[in-house]
Amino acid sequence: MEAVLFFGAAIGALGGALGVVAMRNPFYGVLALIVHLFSLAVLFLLLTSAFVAAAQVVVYAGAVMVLYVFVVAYVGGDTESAWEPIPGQRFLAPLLGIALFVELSIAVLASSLLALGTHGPDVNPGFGDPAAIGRLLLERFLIPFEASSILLLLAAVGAVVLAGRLGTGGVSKGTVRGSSEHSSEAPAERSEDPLTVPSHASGGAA
Amino acid sequence: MTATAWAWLVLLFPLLGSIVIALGFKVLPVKAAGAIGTLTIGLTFLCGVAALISLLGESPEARHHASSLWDYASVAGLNIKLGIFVDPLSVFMVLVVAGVSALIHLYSFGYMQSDQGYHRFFSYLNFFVFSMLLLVLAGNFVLLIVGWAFVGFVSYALISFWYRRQTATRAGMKAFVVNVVGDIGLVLAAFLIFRELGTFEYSQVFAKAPQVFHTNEWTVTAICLLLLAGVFAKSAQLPFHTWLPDAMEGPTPVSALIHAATMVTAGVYLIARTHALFVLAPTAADIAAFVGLATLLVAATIALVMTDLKRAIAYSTMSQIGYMIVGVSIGAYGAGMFHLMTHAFFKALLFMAAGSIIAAMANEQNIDKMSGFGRAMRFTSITMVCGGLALAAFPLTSGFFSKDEILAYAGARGGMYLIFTVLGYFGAFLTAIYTFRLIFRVLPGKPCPEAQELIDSGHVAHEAPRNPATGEMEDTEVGFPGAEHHIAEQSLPMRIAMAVLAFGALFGGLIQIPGVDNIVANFLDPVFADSPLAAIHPSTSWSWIGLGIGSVISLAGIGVAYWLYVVRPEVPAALQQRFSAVHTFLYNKWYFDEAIDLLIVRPTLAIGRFANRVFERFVVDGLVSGTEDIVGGGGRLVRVVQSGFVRSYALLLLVGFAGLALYFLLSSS
Amino acid sequence: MNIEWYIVLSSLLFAIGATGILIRRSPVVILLCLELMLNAGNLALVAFSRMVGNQQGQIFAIVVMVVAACEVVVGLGLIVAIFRRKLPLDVDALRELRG
Amino acid sequence: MNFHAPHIDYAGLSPVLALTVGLCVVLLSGVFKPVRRTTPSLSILTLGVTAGLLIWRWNDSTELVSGALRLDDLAISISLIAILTAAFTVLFSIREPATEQAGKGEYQALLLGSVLGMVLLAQAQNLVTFFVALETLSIPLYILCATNMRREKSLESGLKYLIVGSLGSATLLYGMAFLYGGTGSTDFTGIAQGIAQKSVLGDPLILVGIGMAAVGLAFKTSIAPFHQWTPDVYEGAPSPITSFMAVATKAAAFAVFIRFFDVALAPQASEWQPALAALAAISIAVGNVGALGQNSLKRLLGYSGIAQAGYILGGLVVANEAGINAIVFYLAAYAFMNLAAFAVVIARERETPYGDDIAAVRGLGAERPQLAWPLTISMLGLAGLPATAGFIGKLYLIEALVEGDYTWLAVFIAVGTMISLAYYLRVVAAMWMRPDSENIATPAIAGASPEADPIDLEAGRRPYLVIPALIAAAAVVFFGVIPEPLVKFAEHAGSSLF
Amino acid sequence: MINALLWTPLAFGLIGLFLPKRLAGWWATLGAVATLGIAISLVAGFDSGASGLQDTVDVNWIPGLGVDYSLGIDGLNVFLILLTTVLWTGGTAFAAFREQDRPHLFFLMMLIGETATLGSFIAQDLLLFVLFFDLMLVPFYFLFGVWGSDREGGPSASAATLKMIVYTLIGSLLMLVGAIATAIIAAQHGGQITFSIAELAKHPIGEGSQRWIFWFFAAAFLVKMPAFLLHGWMPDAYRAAPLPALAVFSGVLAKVGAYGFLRVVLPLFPAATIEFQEVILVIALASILYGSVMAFTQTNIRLVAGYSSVAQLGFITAGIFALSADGSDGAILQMVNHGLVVAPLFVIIAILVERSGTEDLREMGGMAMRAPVLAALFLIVTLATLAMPGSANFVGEFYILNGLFDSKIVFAFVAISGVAMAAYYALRLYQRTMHNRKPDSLPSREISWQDGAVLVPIVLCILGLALYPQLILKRTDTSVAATVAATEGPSGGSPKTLSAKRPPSPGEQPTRLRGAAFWETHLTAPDPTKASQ
Repeated sequence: MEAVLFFGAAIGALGGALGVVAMRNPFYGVLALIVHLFSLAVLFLLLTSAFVAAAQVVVYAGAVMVLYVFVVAYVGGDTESAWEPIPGQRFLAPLLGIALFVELSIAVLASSLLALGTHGPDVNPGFGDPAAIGRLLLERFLIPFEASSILLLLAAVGAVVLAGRLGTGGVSKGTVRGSSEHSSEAPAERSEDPLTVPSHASGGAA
Repeated sequence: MTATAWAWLVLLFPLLGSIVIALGFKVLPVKAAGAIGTLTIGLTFLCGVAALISLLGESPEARHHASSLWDYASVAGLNIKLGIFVDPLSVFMVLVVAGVSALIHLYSFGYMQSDQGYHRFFSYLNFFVFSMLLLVLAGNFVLLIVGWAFVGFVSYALISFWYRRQTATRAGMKAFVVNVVGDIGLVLAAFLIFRELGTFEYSQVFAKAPQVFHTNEWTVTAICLLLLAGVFAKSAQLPFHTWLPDAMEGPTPVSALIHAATMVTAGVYLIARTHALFVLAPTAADIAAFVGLATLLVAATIALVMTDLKRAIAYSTMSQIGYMIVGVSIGAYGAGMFHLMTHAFFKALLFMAAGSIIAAMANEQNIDKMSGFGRAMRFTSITMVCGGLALAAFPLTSGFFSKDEILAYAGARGGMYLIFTVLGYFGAFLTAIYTFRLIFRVLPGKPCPEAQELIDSGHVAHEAPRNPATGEMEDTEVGFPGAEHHIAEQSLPMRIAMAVLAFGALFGGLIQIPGVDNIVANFLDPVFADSPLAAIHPSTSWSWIGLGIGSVISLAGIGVAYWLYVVRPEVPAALQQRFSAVHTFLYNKWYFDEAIDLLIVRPTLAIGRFANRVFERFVVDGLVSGTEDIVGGGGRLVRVVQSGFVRSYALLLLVGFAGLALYFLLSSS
Repeated sequence: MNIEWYIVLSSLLFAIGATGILIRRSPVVILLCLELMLNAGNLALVAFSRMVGNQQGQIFAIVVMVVAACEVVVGLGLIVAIFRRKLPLDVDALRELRG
Repeated sequence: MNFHAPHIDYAGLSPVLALTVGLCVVLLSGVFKPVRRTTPSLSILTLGVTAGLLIWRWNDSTELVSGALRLDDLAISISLIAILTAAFTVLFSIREPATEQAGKGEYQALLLGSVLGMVLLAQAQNLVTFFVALETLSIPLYILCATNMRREKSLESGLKYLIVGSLGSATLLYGMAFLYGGTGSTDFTGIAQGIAQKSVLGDPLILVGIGMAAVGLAFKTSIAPFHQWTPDVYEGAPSPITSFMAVATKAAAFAVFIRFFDVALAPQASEWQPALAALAAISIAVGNVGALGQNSLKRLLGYSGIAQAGYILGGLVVANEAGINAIVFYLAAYAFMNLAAFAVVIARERETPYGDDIAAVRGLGAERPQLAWPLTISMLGLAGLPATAGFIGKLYLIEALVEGDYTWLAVFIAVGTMISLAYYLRVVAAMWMRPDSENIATPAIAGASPEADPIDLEAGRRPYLVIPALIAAAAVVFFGVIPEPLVKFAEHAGSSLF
Repeated sequence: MINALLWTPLAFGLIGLFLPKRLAGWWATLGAVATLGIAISLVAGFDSGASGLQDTVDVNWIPGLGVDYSLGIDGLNVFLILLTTVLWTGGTAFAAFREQDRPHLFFLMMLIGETATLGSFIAQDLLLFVLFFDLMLVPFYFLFGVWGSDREGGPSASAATLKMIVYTLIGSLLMLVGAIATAIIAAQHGGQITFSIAELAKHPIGEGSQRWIFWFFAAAFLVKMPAFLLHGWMPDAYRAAPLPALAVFSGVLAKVGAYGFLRVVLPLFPAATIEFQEVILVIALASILYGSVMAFTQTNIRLVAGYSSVAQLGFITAGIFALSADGSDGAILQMVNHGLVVAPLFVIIAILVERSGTEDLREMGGMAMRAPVLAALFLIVTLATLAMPGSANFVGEFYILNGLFDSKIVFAFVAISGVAMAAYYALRLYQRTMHNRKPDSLPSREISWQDGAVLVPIVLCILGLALYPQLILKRTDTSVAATVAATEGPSGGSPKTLSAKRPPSPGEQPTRLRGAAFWETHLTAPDPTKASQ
């Protein structure tokens, strides 16, 4: 059963990944990635980490992908030409990919860690469930947690700076149009805030 | 006052004179400068006499003194003092040098009167006397080298005294470089001496040498040969002689003083001075003797055909020095030195006369253009004849006694040394011929225009000044000969000087008549007492026989000359036609210059050019530019890789990562 | 299933993502490929966390998600800015800076 | 279920908190239309306070918040360098067109955010913190690079930096995953213990993990061959940001580099030392030859930065206390030298039409000595000539290398320095000497195009540019003649790890 | 006192910045004179008997790195200090008499240069030495680059100068590595790192490390001189340089290299020194011959002087690596002499160039006509250059060659040929400029009293030394003996077979330091008694 699930999910993940790389049209690329993410979520579940799987679905497949779709829709997902300007790139890239894969797999397979050959130790129920993760976050990993919240804040600011204002054609015009853009763009950031806003607050408090 | 004290004064006066004249070149009036120069040298001579007297006051064995002012450079085992060595030999030289110099200064006082560089001339001339005396009085080899090089330098400075004459400067350079080569010989000799004996002091060296060296051991031979390099260079012996004829570019008094009377005989003095070493290295001594002999003959043959008055005399100087070298090398020290003295007299005299004539010819030196000066310039011609007789060893003149004594000694030494006697007499024969060739070409006959003018209007020729060698036009500013020409007839100082010398040339020999009085030899004896060769003495009878042969030969020579140049003047031309090959060979001075030019000068310059054009550009700069290119190439490569394609950056990054990972995989256990 | 399966899978995904970055020219897709690589990392983290039996890996994974989200936001913001600036959405076209 | 709140040492955490608060304040200050220059002064204030708090914590090393951070002298010294740079950057940013476009508040906030990332990174003691801090450092920079949106180059640099940077962090992340897997811990200390076990020592998993981590860090410190973003981004980004990246990023990244390799991975030193040494050598070579033909001063400084990173990495290679001292010292010196240089570059960029082309400084010696001297000093310093802090720094590094038996690398540094003279002195020559016949001033690049930033003919006299330049230059000379204070400073940092 | 010596020039230079333009030069000259005064008083107070350091200063500078600020004077450097100050006074004055653009900068650089040079002479800490050694370049980089002259068809001043700097720093940086390596290796068996030369000399490091460190130092010094094959930077730089700066540059800076051998290499790396003696000697000879040959083929008046210095420095190096006391004594004497000679030479060249407007020998001539004084001064300098016997230069070369003669006779024979060539090129330089026919275009003016004021004192120094070289030799010998003693023992080589058979003759007077060394042992192995003095 587990095996079936694993292989199914694995195939899904790989297919999605390949789709991302292969699809000429970014729009399909995004869709392929969503597939990939969902299958990853399944794998996480198989690895008894429920919360991560959930976050994966909510954050990625939910928020981030929506953002992608918006942008692709905005900039227009025209398919890119097959023309390759950099000599040797198209030839070297796959080779390099394979090389990386081989090296990493060797690193794993040649490793003397016995644990790799197991499904890992039996763990008490509740391993990786929200409660456990939450506690860890607030006890041991408070700093990264807060830091990431600030990071999100900065990213949001950055998005505003980059997409929200318009440099071209003088500052004044920019600001005018900028404000309008701001409103249109705002939901995009806010849309992922469910997760970040509380942490943000706590970040301010800490 | 002791002899050494006088000796120091001997050194002091000329130096003082030179400095005073040099510094006062702006304020001193011309005559004053000349006077100062002459007087200082006169004083020097007197001091020399004083030294002689105080030396004669002592027992012959005690007649040598060393004295030093201060440590010149004495550390690390080298012990070099500023010290002099006074003994009969050096005093003898002092007297000769100072005496002749005094007279020549007197001569120059008139001769150079109108030259723009008058102060410079006298300052140099005094400095020369100082240097020569330093050479003579030096108490150790280093100081000897110093004096040796100083005279070399002054001779350079005076040869190129008319420094705007290309010919003069070139000649000066030649003289200087050749002399430096000689100096190097001396320096190396000094090193070797120091290495073997651990000192530079004469007294110690000569004392130690016999204990340390075995006869003919290679070291001592090497030392002597190195010394000889210096000797030959300075005394214009083969093959280092080529500078001397060119040196005639200098003003005539210079030729008289430096290139006839004093400096060029320094080599003779050096051999005599270091006879202690030469005794230990007979091979070297013989080499010296044979070189002297060769020079003697070669120079004489060349002198036969020279048409340049001064150059001809210069070659005769070479050959006379050949006699001296032979003398001091084979052991006839006294005789050699004696000939040195007499030669100083008559050769200086000849040059003065020549100078006077040349002045009358407005610096023209070619004897083909001269004739009839006998009537035009009585005094000059008389003195010239005196000098000529002495040079030709006319019986009872000074040269007669001195030359024959050397040959007699060679005979007395016997064995292979008879060669010297035989060839020596042959040389004497040639000498007589070329000497009187000059006299008969210049004095008798129908006066040439200049002479005629002199007779008519008592006026010296004044055509536009030009370089006699090349004929290029000149002005009479500083750096070229002065405007007027001074001849003995019209200048008292010159006359006095020449008169004195003429006397010396004629009767100087009488102080050393074999069996009658041996003044010079006896005086010098203590110096050479330690040499076994000094013991040999030609018996009086043999000496007289030698004198007889000598007088015959010289008379014969003069006769031949008379027949050739007075009775049958066309014959020489005919001979020239007949033996044109020989003539050109001699006329080109045996092609020595060309040979040296080919063997030494050209190769060196070629190397220089190669270094400049090829080596410097390709190797030295190549080192630089090569590295530059490599680095620059690397830079270009980096910039090409920096293509601006972000994906290629990513590629490189991952390649780097792959490489790193590979390394770690390999190094993993 | 043994953990190494998961790791190998993740390294395969990592490689694919890397290759994608190398061959795709649309910035959007490149961002997607970056997502792939980060997710490969996540998978490895979670797998290892299962293997060693502590949940630090999972925490790490969550933080990575946040980080990934931030990169996406910024990246997309840049893309929009470039688009607004009327520049081609093609990373190869952006090569004023070079040498 | 019960929840034990972790013990939080607020004193130790105070710098971070101050920075965070300041960040938010500055951000808000941008929103209300503030009176002129409020925002910069607020940022300066924030940085000042943070610096003060850091100096207050000087000399004590404490684990903060259950080992996520470790505040010790290494962290403090590096943070101070970063903050100093940030302060200079704030000054440089006054009247910087980019700030106008980004909005003062946002711009400064992002800057402070990046600084926060650095301060955290310098203290990071745990993989997660490490990763987050690194991103907190980077992401604002991605944005800041692009903030001069009128100029295409700025956007391009932003995108390039983002793409390659994310690639780098992805690699780093994957390496961390392996290390975590191999040792079962995310704490540096835990990792160290894990690696130290016989069973794991030299395990391919660990080693490849180390390799990937090295790639990520080498990328941040722009070590060849992971350097290629550097010149482009340096040139494209707004100059103040460039100066900030050139100094602060490098410092912070090296701080964590040290901590990670000399603490967490110390047991594996024998494996990674040669690799890092090779990297150092490569980037010395690449950086120095790459800088040779450059006409853009920022680009030139970028390449020189690559080379300098190579030198500094040498101090890490030997993995001993002397090495760390050397690094800290060199970083400090490097900060001063670069800041002096950038101040001048920025001034000229604003007052001449040549932008950052070397033509912009031609004849500076006669025209603006007050700018020429700082640039000269900094160039001589970077070239490692005596009587500058740069010389002492090199001396320090070489001493460390020889002590650590990496003499060949020391020689390599010497050789690299020689090459570097060629381009550093080229700048000096442009300032003081007659223009070379070879390259006459290149025509104004930014002159006419619509992208042109406004020209401010007074920039060469603006105190906020001239004074920092003079201060930095003075510091370079001062620490070149009396290095002892800086040496002490560095020794503290080193001793805090061993 | 010694601190004053070191920092006076710099202080004057900095103050000079705040004076009006026309005063700058005079102020700088004043500074140089002040320094000269200090130097003279130092020399006067110098105790020639003592072999150790005198007037030492020793302060911890960077305890963290074991670097000390330690200065000191001994026989090796005392006269080099004097030389430096003398020449700088001359050079600065000469420049002050002329119009300089940006005078403040110019004279500041001149004085910084003096401080740096003095520093490298009196530094007794290896690292301090290296520091000053490198620092010397900086001011001269500016002097040559900013006030230098571009050559059409050749590299511009800045390019030529850049070449020089890069070239000369190659060695210096390697030397830095070498210095540090020395200290650390020495510290490995004996704790505390120190760069004090005296300390390091006490127990030299292992031979293996000596080998490569030796070459690092040698590279620095040989490039600086410059020696054969490493002189690539010299022609361009010399042609570009402004003459007042060039005078001091080639008068003093070149000597620092040679001095470095004596101060650093011999004491610290004795084994390597002995091992590579021949190699260095070969380089030295090559420099002598090549320099001379180049010198008499050059037509550019500066390069004649430049290449002649190459040859001269070759002599000095040869003297040092004769590894005998007299060789090194001569070397030091020769350093001073050559400095005293080449600086006025360049001043005269400057004067000639000013008059003729050309640097090409072929276009000059007859300039002595209206300038007897100039000609006389030039002649004296020329004669000193060609080491006329009776000049101190001769004594120097005499000592050098004698030392060489005793240790490596073959080398001596080759080296001495350089003397002959020197005679030619020096005299050629003099003749081609002062003698021969004068082109009508060429003015011949007597030197101005100002230039006379610069030249005459230096020429007087030359003459004075010519009369009494012992002045220097006496004061240097003890230190030199101590230094050379470091390379004793193994360096002795085979005992002189040639005079070994000689019995020590009883009549030896004991005045000579080497005592009986002449008779039974090789001269390069001075008996230990010397070292102890």
